[in-house]
Amino acid sequence: MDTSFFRRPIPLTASILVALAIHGPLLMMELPLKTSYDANFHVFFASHYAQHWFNPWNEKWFAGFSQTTYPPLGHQWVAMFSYILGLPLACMLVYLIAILLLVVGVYRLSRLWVSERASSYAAFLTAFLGTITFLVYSAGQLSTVLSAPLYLLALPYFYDWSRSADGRALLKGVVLTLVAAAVHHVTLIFGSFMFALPVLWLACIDREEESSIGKVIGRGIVFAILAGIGVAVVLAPYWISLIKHPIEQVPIPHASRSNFLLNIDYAINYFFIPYGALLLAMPFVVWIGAASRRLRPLMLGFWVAFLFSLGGTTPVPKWLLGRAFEILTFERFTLLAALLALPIVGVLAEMLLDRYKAAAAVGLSAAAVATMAFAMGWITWSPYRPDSSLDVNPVINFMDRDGHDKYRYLTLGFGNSIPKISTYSHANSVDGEYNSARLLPEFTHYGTAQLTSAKFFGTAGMESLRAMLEHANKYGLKFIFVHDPYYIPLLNFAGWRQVEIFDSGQITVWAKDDVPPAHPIPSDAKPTALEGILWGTLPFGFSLLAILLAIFMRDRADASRNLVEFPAITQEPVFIPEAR
Amino acid sequence: MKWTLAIAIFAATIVLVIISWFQSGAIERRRISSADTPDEAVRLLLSRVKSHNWDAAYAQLANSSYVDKDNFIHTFSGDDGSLRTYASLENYDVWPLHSNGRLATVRTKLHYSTAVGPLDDVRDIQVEHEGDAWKVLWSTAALPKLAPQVIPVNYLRWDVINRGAADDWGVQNVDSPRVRIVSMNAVQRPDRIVIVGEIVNEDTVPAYVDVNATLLHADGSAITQENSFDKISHILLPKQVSPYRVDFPGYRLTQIKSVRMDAKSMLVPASADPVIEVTGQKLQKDALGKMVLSGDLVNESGAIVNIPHVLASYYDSNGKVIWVSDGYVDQALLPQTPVSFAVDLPDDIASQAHTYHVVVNSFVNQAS
Amino acid sequence: MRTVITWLLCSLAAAMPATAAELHAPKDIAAGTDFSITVNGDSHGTFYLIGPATAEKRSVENGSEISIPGTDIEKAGNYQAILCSDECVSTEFYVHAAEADRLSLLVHPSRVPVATTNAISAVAIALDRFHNIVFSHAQVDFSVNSNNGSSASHAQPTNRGIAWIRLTSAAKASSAKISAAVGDTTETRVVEQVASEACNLHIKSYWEANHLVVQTDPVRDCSGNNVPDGTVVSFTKTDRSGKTTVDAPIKKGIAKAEMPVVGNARISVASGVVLGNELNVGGAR
Amino acid sequence: MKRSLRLLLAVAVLFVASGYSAAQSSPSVEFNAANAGPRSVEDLTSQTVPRDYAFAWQNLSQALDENRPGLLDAYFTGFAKSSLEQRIKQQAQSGLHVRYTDHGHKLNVLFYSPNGDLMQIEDDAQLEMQILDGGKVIQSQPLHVRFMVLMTPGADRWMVRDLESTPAPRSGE
Repeated sequence: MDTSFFRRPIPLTASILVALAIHGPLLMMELPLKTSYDANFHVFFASHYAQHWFNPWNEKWFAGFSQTTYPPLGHQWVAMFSYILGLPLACMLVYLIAILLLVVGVYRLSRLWVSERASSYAAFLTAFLGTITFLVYSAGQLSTVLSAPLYLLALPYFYDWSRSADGRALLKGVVLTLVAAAVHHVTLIFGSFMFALPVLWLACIDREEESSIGKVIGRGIVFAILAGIGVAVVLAPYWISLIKHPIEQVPIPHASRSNFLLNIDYAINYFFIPYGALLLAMPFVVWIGAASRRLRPLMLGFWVAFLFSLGGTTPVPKWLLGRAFEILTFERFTLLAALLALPIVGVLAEMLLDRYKAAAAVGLSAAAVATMAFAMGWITWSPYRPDSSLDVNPVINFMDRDGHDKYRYLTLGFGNSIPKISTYSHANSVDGEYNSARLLPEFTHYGTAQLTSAKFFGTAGMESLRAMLEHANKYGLKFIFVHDPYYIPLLNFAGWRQVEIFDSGQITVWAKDDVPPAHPIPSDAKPTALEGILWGTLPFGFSLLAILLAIFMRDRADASRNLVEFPAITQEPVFIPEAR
Repeated sequence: MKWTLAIAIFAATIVLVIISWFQSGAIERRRISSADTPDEAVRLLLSRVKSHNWDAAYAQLANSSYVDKDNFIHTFSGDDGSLRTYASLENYDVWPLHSNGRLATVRTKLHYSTAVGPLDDVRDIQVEHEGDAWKVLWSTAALPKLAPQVIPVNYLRWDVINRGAADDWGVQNVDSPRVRIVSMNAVQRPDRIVIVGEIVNEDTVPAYVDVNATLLHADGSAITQENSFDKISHILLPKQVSPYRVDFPGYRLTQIKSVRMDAKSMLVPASADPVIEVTGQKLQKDALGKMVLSGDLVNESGAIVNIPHVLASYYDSNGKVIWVSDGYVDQALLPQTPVSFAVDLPDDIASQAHTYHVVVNSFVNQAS
Repeated sequence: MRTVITWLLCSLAAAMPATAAELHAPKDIAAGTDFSITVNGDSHGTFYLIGPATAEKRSVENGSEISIPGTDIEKAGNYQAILCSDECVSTEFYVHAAEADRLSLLVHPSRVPVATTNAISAVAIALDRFHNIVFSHAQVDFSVNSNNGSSASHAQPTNRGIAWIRLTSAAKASSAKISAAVGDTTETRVVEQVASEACNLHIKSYWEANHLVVQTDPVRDCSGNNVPDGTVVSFTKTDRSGKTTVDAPIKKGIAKAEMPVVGNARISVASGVVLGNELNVGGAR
Repeated sequence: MKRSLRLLLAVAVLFVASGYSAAQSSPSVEFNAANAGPRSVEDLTSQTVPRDYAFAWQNLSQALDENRPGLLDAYFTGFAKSSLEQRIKQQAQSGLHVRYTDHGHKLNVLFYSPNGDLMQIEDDAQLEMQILDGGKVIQSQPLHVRFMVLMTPGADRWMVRDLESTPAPRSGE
């Protein structure tokens, strides 16, 4: 046995501690709330669950929208932790849990394909992934980051069930899949093609001697059917709302759908930063993946995810997704591609360490640290960084005094500060930061996102804003907070008057005197009481069930005993009992 | 196998990237950048203007030595806080008018996105063949320069002391100004019902006004409600008259029984300035053959009016209001400096219009 | 049979409470007055008082009266008094408003054109010191004092707590103080009587440099009151160059506009819906 | 497991039931403006006043039953609102609540101010009132009450400014 330091696997606990050491302090500083686009959005959703656990109808945005349009589990856990920690720290805790689970998930996924040592390298490198830094601290995507590891944890059970008909694996796999779906359904949908199909392929390769490929695939289908039924039930209110209101709004431009070759800033933001040094490893990922029969499905899964992560740089996503291409954003696929590449990167690391020892260790460490450092730096250097310096407390205070909350409000030029205001103010807005839930025609008829950023969407944005202002009386939209003087002429001609100034003119408040108080806007999107109960119980209940299963139903044996040891790129036959 | 698959994946990725490169119009952009034809030269200039690449755009002028660069930039980006300073070129249409091989004229329609809505500007551009490529011969009017002067300010202003938020019913208060809708006419247009008319402030104090219109069924129930939005002068001085217009897209007069009008008025602080004279008003056809009401705006006050907004009401021979149209002017009004305007009106309305009345709204940036 | 009847009577007697309480309240009580509810029988238990602004619950000990402080019945209306021990007994009483002590006076409009018939209305609502409307008849004395010295008064009885009058505005622009008094209380409101529409709007013109200056005579209404400064006067000039319009506000009693003239021009003037004279002017100088 | 299921079912039933009880319908209101004066009631006003008065009673019933003074904000103002808020506050302190079953209101306009900013209405109301201490009914009785109501126009609705019950109908009124 080789006892060299460079030939030993890194203990999983050490990798977890490294991830904790890196991301713990950053999250304790509540960095995502200050630097990311979406973290405050997740806090806002969670704040609603914290106050109305069983009522997903949220009046604070779009004159009322249903939170059943977005899987709730991540937000519900934030809401649950918030009772002890408060909302901001609770959200950070869930981010941290997601990152730590990713380390474990990558390790467990890698163990399906590669050796324990390579898997340990893959798990160790997870914490340094540029895409995690990008998604957590820049994009603020809680759901993708939390859903992905849950899904990764489900995959080995899917493998075990498909390969050897292990009933306990079926139960745990399906429950984990449902929990992953309850956090983020989109990750599940794409994960099923990019992750599950390669794993099923692997299960066919690794099937037990007495089992046929048909049986393996059959068991895979059984798993898929059970998971499908489960997802349909657990997220039933989501499907009901989707059937009632399919997404038919005019597409909203998003930079992740662009051709990155035509805009260097987009290329840096969505390609170089998320992948970082992983780009150097990609030729080897393809080469090593192509060379091994067992790794081939994983490599192909990576390739598809990689093509998706390029957005409009290749036509593949558009061909495969059709109209859905215009609804999705593609930065999340960098995470899926990176996770699929990591097991093979682990093999590459193993090979380099075997050959170059200390030099390889230094090189790999430097590459990992540089990847994360650049991704962190990009938070500051990026031309698209959100402006978090705006103090929105005056807005919150204004709306919560003197009965101003009888009316709805709108912010203009506030960037992504809307959720911060909505979380802490009682008042309701006609705007919001969640495109999929918008049903008001003033939004859906125009290709624009938030009204607060209307000018960045050109004529479509300004026309949408005009349409909303034209119907101010209908929505009780009396107060408008302006942080960008660009919008002042329109307010002036539309009959609004400046009534207050905050922060030496940083924010001005405009009011329209003849606007009546706001009424609830009737909507058929309002979930029923039963849907509210299902929404409040099933996703969270399944997550508790998953935790109970993890504690009380331990895996039968160490998974590594059933696995084929890697490397196998030599094409030499591997003589272990269950491999063919 | 290992080489074949790896190479196939690399090759497929590259092919896919190339396909997307073609699809995203990169080749077209490359062709335009050569400026081989007059309209390509204009397109190239406008694409550079659109991306605010002013140096490159200026370098493309055949007569750059005669054109002041700041003046050229201000043509597109505006100055004096005018509407152009709140506008960005979003798109453009270009079509050649005529060419003799050395000189050509190209007509452009520039689509701006502005703070008050879309704005179109039609402009004929001269292009000259120079070397292998075409270059733009730019003509800019000299910007008016104001003579230094002192203009006394003795304008009138009304301030209002509002009641607090507390409900002190029955305690003395100042009533809302009396306003009256003096005329109303429902007009069927191909895609909508349009309610036009005029409103007057009958009081002795300024009024904030807004006109709401509700379409009613035969049983008196409401079908829908809209308001005048920016098709009205919201602040009316005592005895001032403003046209108003309320649009109901997608409705037909046959669907409705009647219209309920509701004029809201509030007491607000206001100023009697600026006074804007509207001179040389004429109904005529513009360069594209559309009927427009044109004229000049003259700011008679001492302060710059950043964004003027022209509202025009048209009357038939019986004095009934038959149409209201409006338009924003993209130049600021400097004191005593005429700026032309044109607001369009449908041809069928123009044939019935006997006379017209123009009102000018204004935005004065307090910060400027 | 006798045994059975005796047994039944004994059972009934045993089932009945020793003393079934009864509540008696005065039927008519003035708001804010202390009073007592008489209890016949056992008054031990929980006492509830439910009224328009009251929902009180307290324990009461044995006694023949339950005292209610005036602060519990400041709002006029029907009250329920309930006493519960083993069972609940209740009584109702009505609290009427105390004496009229204050007024809500609604006077509209706050600005009125001069010489307009029945243009001003004053509505007085008689209230007691607890803001209850006093429905019993009361006399409200309305009076009007103008700052030009004239005054008038009129007494009007309330009907269901409300008294109202209508007034015609004076012919001269001035402030009018409208007062209403009930008992020792007086409320006053001020109405501005302002000039009416412009009357006999007249313009004249003269040349200044190359511009024609058009100006009105002092603008007055038909009663001779000056139309307030800031009132818009619209000048319209039509000549060969087209039509020119200026909306000029009155400053120091007159409105003025400068216009370039090409050839012969016709100039008209209007203020609101009132039209003035027309001028025909010769060519430019 | 069975117990949890039962618990879940009980929670579900409670929620559904609470959803239904929250959705109380507004009472029927008859409106007579024939005696109004000195100003005659406009058509639109004669539609909005009974509608808003019905909503006011709907909110009032719910506010008194659930001890939620916030429900009064929408249709009550002035003296009426402050009195009712005080009552609800005392109800909550005493653990009382009052449940009204509303059988309808007959409104008769007695006064409509010349300026249209005040309307005095007599309301002949048929109600059933239950006074509850915690869950225990301490008083239950049908009521035929006459209210004298002052309503004033708000930004987009008529608000109840004063609501006083009067003693038995008086002759000549």
